[in-house]
This record gives sequence, C-alpha cells and structure tokens, in this order.
Amino acid sequence: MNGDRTTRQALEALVMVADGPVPPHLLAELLEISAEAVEALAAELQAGYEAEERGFVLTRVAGGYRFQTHPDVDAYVERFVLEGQSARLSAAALETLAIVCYKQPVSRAQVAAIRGVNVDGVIRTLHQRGYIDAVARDPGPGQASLYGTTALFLEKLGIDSLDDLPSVAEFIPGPEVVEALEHGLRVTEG
Amino acid sequence: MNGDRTTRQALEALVMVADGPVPPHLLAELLEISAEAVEALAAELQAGYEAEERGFVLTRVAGGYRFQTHPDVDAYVERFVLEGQSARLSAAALETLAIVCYKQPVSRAQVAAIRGVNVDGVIRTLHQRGYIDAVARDPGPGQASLYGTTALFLEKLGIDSLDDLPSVAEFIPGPEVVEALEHGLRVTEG
Amino acid sequence: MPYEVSTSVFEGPFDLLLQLITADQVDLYEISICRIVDGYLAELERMETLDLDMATEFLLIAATLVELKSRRLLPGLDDGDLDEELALWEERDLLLSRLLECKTFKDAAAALHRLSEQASRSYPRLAGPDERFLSLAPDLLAGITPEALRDAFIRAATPKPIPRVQMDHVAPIRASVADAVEELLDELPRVGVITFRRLTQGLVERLAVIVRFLAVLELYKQGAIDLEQTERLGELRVTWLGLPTELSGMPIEEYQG
Repeated sequence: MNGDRTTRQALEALVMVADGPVPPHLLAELLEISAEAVEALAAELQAGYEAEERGFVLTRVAGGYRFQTHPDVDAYVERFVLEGQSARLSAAALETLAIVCYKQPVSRAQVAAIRGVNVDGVIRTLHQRGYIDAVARDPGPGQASLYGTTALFLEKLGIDSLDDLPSVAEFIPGPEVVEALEHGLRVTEG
Repeated sequence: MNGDRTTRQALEALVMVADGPVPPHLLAELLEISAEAVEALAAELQAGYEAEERGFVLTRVAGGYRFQTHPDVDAYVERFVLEGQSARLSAAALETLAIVCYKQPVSRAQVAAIRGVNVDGVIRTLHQRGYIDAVARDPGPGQASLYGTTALFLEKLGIDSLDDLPSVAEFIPGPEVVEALEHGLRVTEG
Repeated sequence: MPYEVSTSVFEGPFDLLLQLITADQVDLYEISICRIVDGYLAELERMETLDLDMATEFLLIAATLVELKSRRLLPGLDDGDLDEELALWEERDLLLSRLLECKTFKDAAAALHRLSEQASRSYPRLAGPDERFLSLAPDLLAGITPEALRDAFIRAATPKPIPRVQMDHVAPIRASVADAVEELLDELPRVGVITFRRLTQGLVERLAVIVRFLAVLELYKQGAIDLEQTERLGELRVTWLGLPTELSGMPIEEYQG
C-alpha cells in the first residue's frame, strides 16, 4: 500500500537525518502511527538491511533508533575517523569554542552574530567531539538549542570548573564604548 | 564476491559516519580502489536505494557523496528538523549571489555596478551565511576583496560543482526582450 | 493611470526601468519621468540610510531618459549637432547593455532559486561517527591553555569596525517633483525671468537640485516656461510664459496619483 510505503520511507528519513537516537514515541507522533507500528516497521527495515548486506544497521539504543555502521567494516570507519579529520583546532574554531565557553548558554545564531560568519560546521564538530553540548532551549520562537561546555572540556583544559577560567571582564569594551564606536563609524539616520 | 561486498559495505559505512560530503578520492584511498570504481559502486548503490524505495538517497554534492533524505518525505522531516534550516534568500540576495557565482572572482564594486545599487549589506549577509567568501585581492590600487562562492553554496543548491550550473549564456535575454528594450529606449519617434 | 510603479519590489534603478519597459510594455514616450523620479524619491525616503551610490546611479539613468525623451518630444532637434547625436546613441547603448545585463542576472537568480528550492526538500545526514569511534579522533584541545582560550574570546568579542563614510549630517530628503512643481508655480509668476542657478541657490542637497531641474523640464514640456541656454553648460535662463489655459486650475493633477 502507498501509505505504508510513505510511512516506511519517512521513518528511514527521520532516523537518517537525526544526529542522535530518535525515541520511538517521537517517531510514532511524527508518523501518526502507534508505537507498536513503529517497532514493527523498524524490525522490518532491520531485516531488510541485513538481507541486503548493507554497510549500516538500524539499532535500538537507550534513547531510541539510530543508524550505525556495520561492525564488519569497523576497520574502515576507524581509519576514516583517524585520518579524515584534522588534528588541530583552527583559529576560527578556537574563537567559536571560546565564545561558547564564556557566553554559555548561547545559541548558534548568537555565536554566529559575534563571529560574523557561519559557525554551523564548527559547532557540529565541537559537539561531536563532546566539548560542547546542548544544555537548554531558547524559550523564544524557534526554540534554538543553547550550547554550553561539557565536563570533558574542563578535563581537557585541565581545570576543575568554569570559575577557574581567567576573567575577561576587564578586556571587553563595555556597551557604551561599543555604542560610541558604532555611532562614529556607521551611517545613522539623520 | 566477498571482497566486493565488503567494499560496498565500507563505502556505505564511511558515507554514513561522515558529517559532510566525502570526496571520491578519499573514499578511493580508504577502500583501496580507484576513484572510477568508487563512482561505479556509488551509482550501483543509488540505483539500489531507488529500486528499494528507500527514504534516503545517496547524492553527489559539493564534490563528494553524502546521505540525504528523500525529497518525497520532506513534509515529515521538516517537522522534525527545527534547526539548521537556513532562511530563504531575498530577491536582492539571490541576484547578488548570481552575479558573484557567474563572475567570480568579483569585487563588491563590480557587483554594485551591475545591480545599480549599493550591495554592502547583502554581501555581508551572504558572507555571514557562508555562501560567499573573499577568495582573492584585487591587484590594483585599494586591493579590494574579490568574492567567490563556497562549498556551502554548492550544498545549498544541491549541486556537485559550478560546472553543474546552467551556462550564463542561457539567461541572456532573447531577441524579443532586446527588441522591447530597444523600442522602449529608441531615440527617434516611429 | 496607465501604469503602476511597484515600489514594494524596488531593487534599484535598472529593476524599475526593466519592469516599466518589459513587464508593463510601456513606451518610454508614455512614461512620465517625474513619476519615476517621485517613485525613487519615495523609496529613498523610506531607506534607513541615504544611499548616495544609488541616488547617483538613478540620476544618470534619469538624465539619459530625459535626453531620449526630449529628442522624441522635439523631433526638430534631429538636425542638431552630430557629435551630440552620437553621444546620445552611445548613452542609450550603454543603458541598454546595462539593462540586458541586469535582466540576465535576474533570470540567473531565478534559476539559482529553483535549484535551492529543490535542494531544500532533501536534508543531509550530519550525525557523524557514533561514540564508539570518538576516542580515536585526535584530541583537538591538546596544548590549548585556559589563557589561550581567553585570548581567543577577546579576539572574537572585540567589535570589528565597519568603515563607512560619516554621513550623520545628511538630512533625509523630503522632496518630490510634484512639490517642486508647486514651488515653481508659486515662485516663477512673481519673478518672471530667473536663472536656474538663482532658482536653486538655497538648496544644499544635490538631489534637491536635480528634483528642481526635473520640475523645470516638466513645466517646459507643459509650455508654461521657456528655457534658454546660450552656450553648452552655460547659464540656464527660465522665463515664465504663463500656464496654458487647459492646465490652469489643475496644473499638477498628474502628480497626485
């Protein structure tokens, strides 16, 4: 049936695009079917991937469903993770991390506004590496994720808490300075 | 054959764990096959997903392969993906982008001359959103930044490279438009 | 009104002219230059900051259009100076090629738009490797001290000045050709003969001067005044002739729509 096919495709698409496990009840809600139907559909997909000898599997982990690579090809994935990624933070990435660190909780858009460039890729990398995490949601429209640093970040930096970070207050120009700067340099309406 | 199966599975797995388009040469290196073999394998996978009516597609975009959701189920995915969706571009931004795209590397002043309006704000927005970047400096006096489009621009359009864009010759107005303009601007009556 | 200037999609002087000539199939002969000017002025007024580049661009176009129009309104000028005639053709060709270029990129932009609309229906997987592989990835924070992080923050948070011309002193322009015509209708009958220079003496804004000039041209077209210029780029003398009878009473009705 057509409806079934679309539901199955939508399930695959949702899990594919998610950057973490998707809870079955959320899938049920989005697909407008029961949680049992979600589980049945997932089982069907799992069997299909296995029969077709796909390089990925649909697994059920603590938080829900997600795609993972097939254990048989772990060696390739390991090499890719080791070799395919840069070993150092770029200056731009370091600035982004610093903003998240000192301004947390902060949204991606806020970081982008400070840096003046798109930071999506950098935020994703920092998130994947576990240095930052979504700690809250913006209560405003859009409910953007607000990011903060993690325990791993503190550990890597060699400090016990954010209070141990060097203070920046005396270095940052206050709002009145920024305003004066902008007034002098920008075109204002007469 | 076993070797083939593993290679195919590894290809699927590598694209699955990548967080951006994976260039064929990197896949070729990791899979220890030729770039041509990678492309053939990818084409085979694409055909397979289509035949099986999967909810995802393997696309070639911005110089590499990545998994994307199938456009047919976009209504479901849209509801799920709240963030990371880039806002629509205004008509002014699109026109500026078209000029940068077809004339790159190009200076702000050159774009402004074509559009007949100041483009500072639009250029800044496009730069902030990561669609264009300063790629060179004008060797002449003033050393103005010359702009070009980015890989993110290719991703935004869903194309593999600038070569996939229609030639600018296709947009040059036809004789009827030229005639209408000539008529509108004719010097003498009649 | 034979046509509408759609200012809501106003994107610059070429756009407006393109729209007028192609979309609306309006002959330049029928376009009231003054209405175009007023459309622009209304738009300039709406802009948050005065865009001198655009104002200049517009003036160049308006000047070319005025010249083309006057050529056609006054066919007797055909046997004028050949150099002037050629210069006018050159201006026209320049304007034409810029309009064609503008149209080319408008259509290219539409194609880019279609591509991006299509692409926006398909969402990429960006999840990255799962936690089993994370320990393999190189430690990106190796060698980074808290001080280095602070310095990076200060670098990022220090506002970068955007160099722009200081224009606080420029008052927003509040003039329209219609207003300028009214002013002239008030002033000219009283003075009779006046040079254009004197007529614009009190005006500081270049744009206001241009608006006055266009108003003068409009009255000339109506036959209300005579213009005299003894040498090229010389003093322009404006002589009040009186309002043609069919126009008196409602002389500038045309501008109010």
